[in-house]
Amino acid sequence: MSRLFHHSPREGREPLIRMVKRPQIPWAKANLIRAAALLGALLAGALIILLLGHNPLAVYADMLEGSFGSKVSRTETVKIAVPLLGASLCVALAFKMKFWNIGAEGQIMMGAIAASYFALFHHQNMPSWLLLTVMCLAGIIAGGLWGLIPAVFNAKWGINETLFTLMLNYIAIGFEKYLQNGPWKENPNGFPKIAMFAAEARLPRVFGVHVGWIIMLALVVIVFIYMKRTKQGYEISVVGESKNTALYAGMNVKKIIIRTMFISGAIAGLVGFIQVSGADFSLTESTSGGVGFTAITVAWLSKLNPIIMVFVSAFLAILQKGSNRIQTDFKIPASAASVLTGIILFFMLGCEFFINYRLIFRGRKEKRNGYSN
Amino acid sequence: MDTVINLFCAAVLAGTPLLFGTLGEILTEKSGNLNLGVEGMMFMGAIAGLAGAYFYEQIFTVPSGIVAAIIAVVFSFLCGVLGALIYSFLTVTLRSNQNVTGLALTIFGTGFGNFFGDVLAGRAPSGYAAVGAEIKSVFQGIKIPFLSDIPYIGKLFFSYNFLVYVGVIIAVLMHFFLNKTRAGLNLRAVGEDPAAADAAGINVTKYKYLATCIGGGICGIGGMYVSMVICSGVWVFNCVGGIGWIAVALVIFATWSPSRALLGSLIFGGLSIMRLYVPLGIPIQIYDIFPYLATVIVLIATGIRQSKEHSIPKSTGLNYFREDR
Amino acid sequence: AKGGTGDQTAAPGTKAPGSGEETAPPDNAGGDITLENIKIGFIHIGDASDKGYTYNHDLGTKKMQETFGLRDEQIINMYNTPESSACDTAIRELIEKGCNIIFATSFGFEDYMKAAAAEYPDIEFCHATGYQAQGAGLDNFHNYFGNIYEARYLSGIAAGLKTQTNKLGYVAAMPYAECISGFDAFYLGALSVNPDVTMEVIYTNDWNDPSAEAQAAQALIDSGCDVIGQHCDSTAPMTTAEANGVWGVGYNSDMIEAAPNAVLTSAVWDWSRYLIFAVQSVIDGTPIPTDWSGGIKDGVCDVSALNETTIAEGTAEAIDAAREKIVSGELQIWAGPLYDNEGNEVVKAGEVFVEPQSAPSFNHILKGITILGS
Amino acid sequence: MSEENNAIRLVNITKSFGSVLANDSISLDVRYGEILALLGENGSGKTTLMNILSGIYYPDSGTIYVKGQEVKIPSPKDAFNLGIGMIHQHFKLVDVLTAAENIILGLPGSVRLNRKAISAEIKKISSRYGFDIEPEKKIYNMSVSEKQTVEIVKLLYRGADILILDEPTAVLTPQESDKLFEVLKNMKNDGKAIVIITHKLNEVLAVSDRVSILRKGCSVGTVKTSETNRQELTELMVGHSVSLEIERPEINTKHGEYLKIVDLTCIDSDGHKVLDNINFSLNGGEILGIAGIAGSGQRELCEAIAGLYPVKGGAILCRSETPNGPVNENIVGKSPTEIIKKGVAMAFVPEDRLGMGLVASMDMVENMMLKSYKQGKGPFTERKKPRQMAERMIKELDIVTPGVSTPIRLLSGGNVQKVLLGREIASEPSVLLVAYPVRGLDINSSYTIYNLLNEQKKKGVAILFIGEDLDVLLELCDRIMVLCDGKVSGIVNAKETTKEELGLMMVHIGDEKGGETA
Ligand SMILES: Nc1ncnc2c1ncn2[C@@H]1O[C@H](COP(=O)(O)OP(=O)(O)OP(=O)(O)O)[C@@H](O)[C@H]1O
Ligand SMILES: Nc1ncnc2c1ncn2[C@@H]1O[C@H](COP(=O)(O)OP(=O)(O)OP(=O)(O)O)[C@@H](O)[C@H]1O
Ligand SMILES: [Mg+2]
Ligand SMILES: [Mg+2]
Repeated sequence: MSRLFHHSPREGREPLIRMVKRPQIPWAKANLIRAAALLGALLAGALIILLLGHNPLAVYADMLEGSFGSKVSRTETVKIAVPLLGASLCVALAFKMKFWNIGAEGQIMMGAIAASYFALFHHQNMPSWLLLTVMCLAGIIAGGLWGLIPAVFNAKWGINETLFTLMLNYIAIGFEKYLQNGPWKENPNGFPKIAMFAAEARLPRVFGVHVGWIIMLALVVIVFIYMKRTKQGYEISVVGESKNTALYAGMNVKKIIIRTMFISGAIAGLVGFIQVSGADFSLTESTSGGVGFTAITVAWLSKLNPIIMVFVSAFLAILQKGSNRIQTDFKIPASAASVLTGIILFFMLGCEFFINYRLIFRGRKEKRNGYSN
Repeated sequence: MDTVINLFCAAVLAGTPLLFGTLGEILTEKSGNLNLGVEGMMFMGAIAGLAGAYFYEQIFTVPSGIVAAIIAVVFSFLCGVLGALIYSFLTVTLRSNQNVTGLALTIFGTGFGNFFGDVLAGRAPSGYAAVGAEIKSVFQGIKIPFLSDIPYIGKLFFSYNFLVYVGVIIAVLMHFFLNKTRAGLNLRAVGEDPAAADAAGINVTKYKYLATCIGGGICGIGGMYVSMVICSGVWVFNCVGGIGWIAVALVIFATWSPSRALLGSLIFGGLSIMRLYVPLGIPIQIYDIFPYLATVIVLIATGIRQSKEHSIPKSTGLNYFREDR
Repeated sequence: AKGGTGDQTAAPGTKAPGSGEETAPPDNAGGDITLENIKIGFIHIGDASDKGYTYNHDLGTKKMQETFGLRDEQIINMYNTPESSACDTAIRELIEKGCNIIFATSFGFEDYMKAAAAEYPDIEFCHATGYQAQGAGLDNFHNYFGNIYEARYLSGIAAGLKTQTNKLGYVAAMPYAECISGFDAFYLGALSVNPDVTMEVIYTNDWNDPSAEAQAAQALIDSGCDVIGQHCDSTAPMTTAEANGVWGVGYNSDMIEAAPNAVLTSAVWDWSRYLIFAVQSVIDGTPIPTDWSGGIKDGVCDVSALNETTIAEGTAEAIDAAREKIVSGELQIWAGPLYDNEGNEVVKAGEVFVEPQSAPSFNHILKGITILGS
Repeated sequence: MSEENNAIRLVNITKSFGSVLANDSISLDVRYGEILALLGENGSGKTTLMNILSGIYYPDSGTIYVKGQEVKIPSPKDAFNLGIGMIHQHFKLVDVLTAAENIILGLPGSVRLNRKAISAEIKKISSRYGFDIEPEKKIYNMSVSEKQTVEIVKLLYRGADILILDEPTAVLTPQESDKLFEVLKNMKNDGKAIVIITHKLNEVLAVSDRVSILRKGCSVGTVKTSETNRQELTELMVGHSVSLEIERPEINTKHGEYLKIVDLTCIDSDGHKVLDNINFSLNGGEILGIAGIAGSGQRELCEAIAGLYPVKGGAILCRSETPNGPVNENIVGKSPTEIIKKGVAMAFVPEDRLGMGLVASMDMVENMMLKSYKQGKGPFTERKKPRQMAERMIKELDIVTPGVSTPIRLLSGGNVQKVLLGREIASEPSVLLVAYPVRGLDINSSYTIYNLLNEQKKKGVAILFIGEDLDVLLELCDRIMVLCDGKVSGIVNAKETTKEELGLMMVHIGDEKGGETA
């Protein structure tokens, strides 16, 4: 029960409000609560929009229109969701193992750098399909290796992985900046920028969006099966729950940590490859663009379930695209849009409470076996 | 010699906003709350401190620097508390996931700071929301007669703005609080094992709220350092720009100890400005990686010897519900 | 990462367009675009909150809108567009909304603009800071920029007259031609009034990182500089100068309000000149030059009002004299002999380096300038 | 006794967790100057009821009177204010703090901690009741009994006069338990009211004045200890009559030696010899009991045999089946997987069920897979067989659970133990290592476990049984090996020895019966 609502510690009194755990509530009802929370968030957001001097309905309609209204905007929404989804898969694998990989940002960057190397310097030597394959593999391996470093140190010497992976983000981005300003600069006398990729190094499109979206959806299924149905996925869950139990079951815990982080990093590396060859056609310091952090939100909101991640990352992409649109149409600054995003997230987070707990007010006697709430 | 002294002074100045963020987050994590929203709370503090001083100056035609400083400290603290309060309500009372709530707070706080900064700047004819000279000067280096004039020593120890000393004092007080007082002991127990603390009669919720909110307030002051000292009382878009994240990292680096936070922020601050004082003849982008690289190296070198007491409070990241099991 | 405001680059070009060729061949694209129905799109990397590059461009837009009396819905700004395929999306959305002319203000947008220009020949695409229009062979794709180095030369005069240590400092964002030509000009301006002056430069590697800018300024001051110039977005270099009791020269917009006791003047832009010109061209049906650059003469850039409380005596007169000579063409900034800081003669005596296109390409670090911090 | 003497009176206390009705209208009273034993099967609601008293849970309905006054106890602090203190089944101590710090936790007092004064006061209190306590010692450096002492002193320091102890002896050695009972009696004589929960009937009979019995969340009555016996208590608890004999099937000698330990030595991370030159052998079809005070090397011995603890010296010879018949193979240095691959059929039931043997958040099916998931070709796990196995086990072992897909964290201790043991037995081992398999289990569940072990014995499995209850060891095992500080102080025939002899060997390295006996 919450001590927040509790009065007078001297004379014990029944708390004004106390909370008890609910039995599992039906799926539909849980989603009803979530929908109510979304409504609450929109109402709170409406207040802010009113303060900004706009019509909330018009603004919300515009957000939807901006993310769905036309083919162009739909395409862009998908393009935002793709790397987010990929990065979420990356962190979910590690989180399942209770390995706090907040380094997806850097792993994406390293994958992007490796893929770019072939795109920039070997595009003449290979046919497109081969070049793309090589880039893809390079991205996967580089991302994987970047994820491997903290894993090895963690597995062998117990080095804190949170700090390690965070620092590796900065190092990867610093390395990219170095390449961009130095050896890989397109024009030695010009702006520090890396050249656009040749046509062979660009991913083809399907329905107006680069094939990355298909790769990601396939990966969702693969990761889902990997986590739920394979021996390695099972090992990850056990190691995450208890390293002692894993040892007891004869698992090689160190190997599992290292292997899983390689896979996690490899997924990020794949995202890096897709970003440079599918979306941006070049490498910049903002190639990973913060998705490594947003992915943490996606992964947790999805309870580490890859299928749910598809919807959550789509939701966040819509939010981002929509808020971009209202900046254009209503001159609402980006900062106000992130305040709005923050509030929506707060509501979505808070509502889980009402799915798991029930409040009892003082004096209200409870029904026995209070199932029928 | 001058270079060394200048380097040290610059390191102190660069380390101070990190120190505030780190201290605030240490206090927060000691209660078992992992608040990743440091960056957001710093933004909130940055705008609140500036806005407080700015409006004070607008209302009173003859502003006093001291009063403005107090207002900036109080406002930034309160606004940091506000951010932490949102976080606490969600995680402590509503038991939402701590990681995501912190990230959401970062998004919210960054937007909050930049939005109100924009509003403030929009009011000024030149587009710059700036406080006057009187107020600016209290946020600049102090001059203590005699002490500040001692060769070397004066510059090394008695030349900083008052917030540097406030930061050091907070660190010392927090060290004392955590290690030498009953309330500090209770707080540590809450962070280590809330069930045990609860069974011992400690009001877990109260401690979590208080530590998280005061921690958030300290982060807020750190944000105000950015807007009032680094940017000298002029609102600069995105001014906090990543400092909060480094602070979260430094908490681990400092192994949850306020006194090592002093050292950690000084070292990190020093490494981040070393390029400006000590030429090594390497590409600047590589030089800029140094602080992060050094952090990793120190982590590896010391991490191997990390003991039970110098590690994360055990319940950090987990929410407590008494009837859970 | 914080995207830069992306003022940018150069590649050696071939022709020398100089500033706007305003000859007007007869129009060929039907005159059905009028002030009543024209729609103008903008793609920005940030938004006006940056109080720097985008903010100034926005001011230019507003001025242009007032000049023509356009309605709000005729101007569509896509803010916070990353320099990625999101730019492509933004262009398409603007086209969907019926824009007749699209301006993109950051360097990284150029490739997407060029591609879109090829796809939509009826729409005008104007890109600031780029260099590819000349070789693109597209009638509807244009580059534009300004000779900001002329303004920096003038601001350098204020610095040269003010310095007492004869050592200037300069906080620059990135090591490439736009920044380098800027501080070169700043230094040459100072040198023109103070033959003993030297200068130190620190790069921050970011367009807007107030902490790094303040630290860089502090390091310069620590090393003895007493006037700080800047080519980066925030006011931190100016306020740091003020806090240390030295002086500074701002950039982008007039920074006097931010640091009234330090700022001497600022090198500022007026983008409305080009915007008005380009929009007028669309309405008139006249072609927009492939590569347009304006200087002080055209009012595209200049120094802001001098800060009477801080400038040295005679500054106004010296600047006015120099401005007159620049406008008349008598004073060429890149007139030889110029030596770089390794002693090479980079522009021979009697010769003048002429920028081949709108985006600056002069990237020799001149004698007397030291780069710190690597 | 008069009403005034009532320390606590509970009337119609009801508490449910979701759909589980843990306490169903329970009434109970506790008096000053007595020890009340609370008895009941696993999951009958004892802990829940006591947690309500100590402010951890809030009842759905019912009334609590303390010293005759109706009270509400919304938090542990309120319980302290009423003089109620509870020692929980899982100690509520903060690991990284010292004993003294834990004891004064949450108490009012000077802002500044005066550690010296506090330590002195703690020393004073503990000497009054004859405790041995080091106030400056960290909890994580303490043995269980030391921790328990800290818990008791913590309550006394707070001036509790109503003490609740939830299964305090589950993890104590007989000697430690006896010492605890001495203390409890002292406190009783001091006029304190004491409630003790335990599953060990001999303790109930030895120490309590009255016994209250719960069954499936309801109270089934209170009896005077002096007027009852084991059989009656068990029947009240279970609801029907049960036999309290542990059978001991005759040893079948045809199986021969399955496991031989030669000069086994292990060293812990501090360089201390936790196992010192251990020698013994284990035959098929027998149960070898291991006795010893806690921390004498029992855990390390099991883990070393199971390949989980690094071995410093000596050999572990294990019979493994090869195409050419059985051979003795040294398994030192092999990983658990390799040991299994060698054909050594060994099963290990560790003492820390949820920390080592099982995964708390996983369901039964997934826990069944833990040891066998690697079987079968291909990258995918096989779930059909484990599911069938889980379903069969629920039926055969009477496991109480909503279903095979309920996380086992939600099962009661006895049921968790059955899952673990059942899984290990299902692997058809030739050697079975079990450590404290009935710790925390009620009588009924304990007997189920003994029966399971005996069945294995009859099948010819060699069983190593680590236990704490000497009576059980004497009744169940064929031979008993006593460990003392990492050394073997003797191996005796269970039929020919006594509790006293074992007790002596547990604290002395015996020289009269050293080495191997058959
Ligand atoms: N959190 C829970 N939610 C729902 N049911 C639970 C929960 N915890 C336990 N149960 C149910 O309670 C019953 C008995 O569990 P109980 O808590 O009494 O175990 P226990 O014997 O106290 O464990 P231990 O001996 O290890 O302390 C089981 O049938 C289980 O299904
Ligand atoms: N925190 C809880 N959440 C959900 N259910 C619980 C909780 N605590 C107890 N229960 C349920 O209450 C019932 C009684 O549990 P309790 O722990 O009181 O049993 P017990 O008598 O102490 O058993 P044991 O002898 O095994 O310790 C069990 O069925 C259990 O499932
Ligand atoms: Mg119990
Ligand atoms: Mg139990």
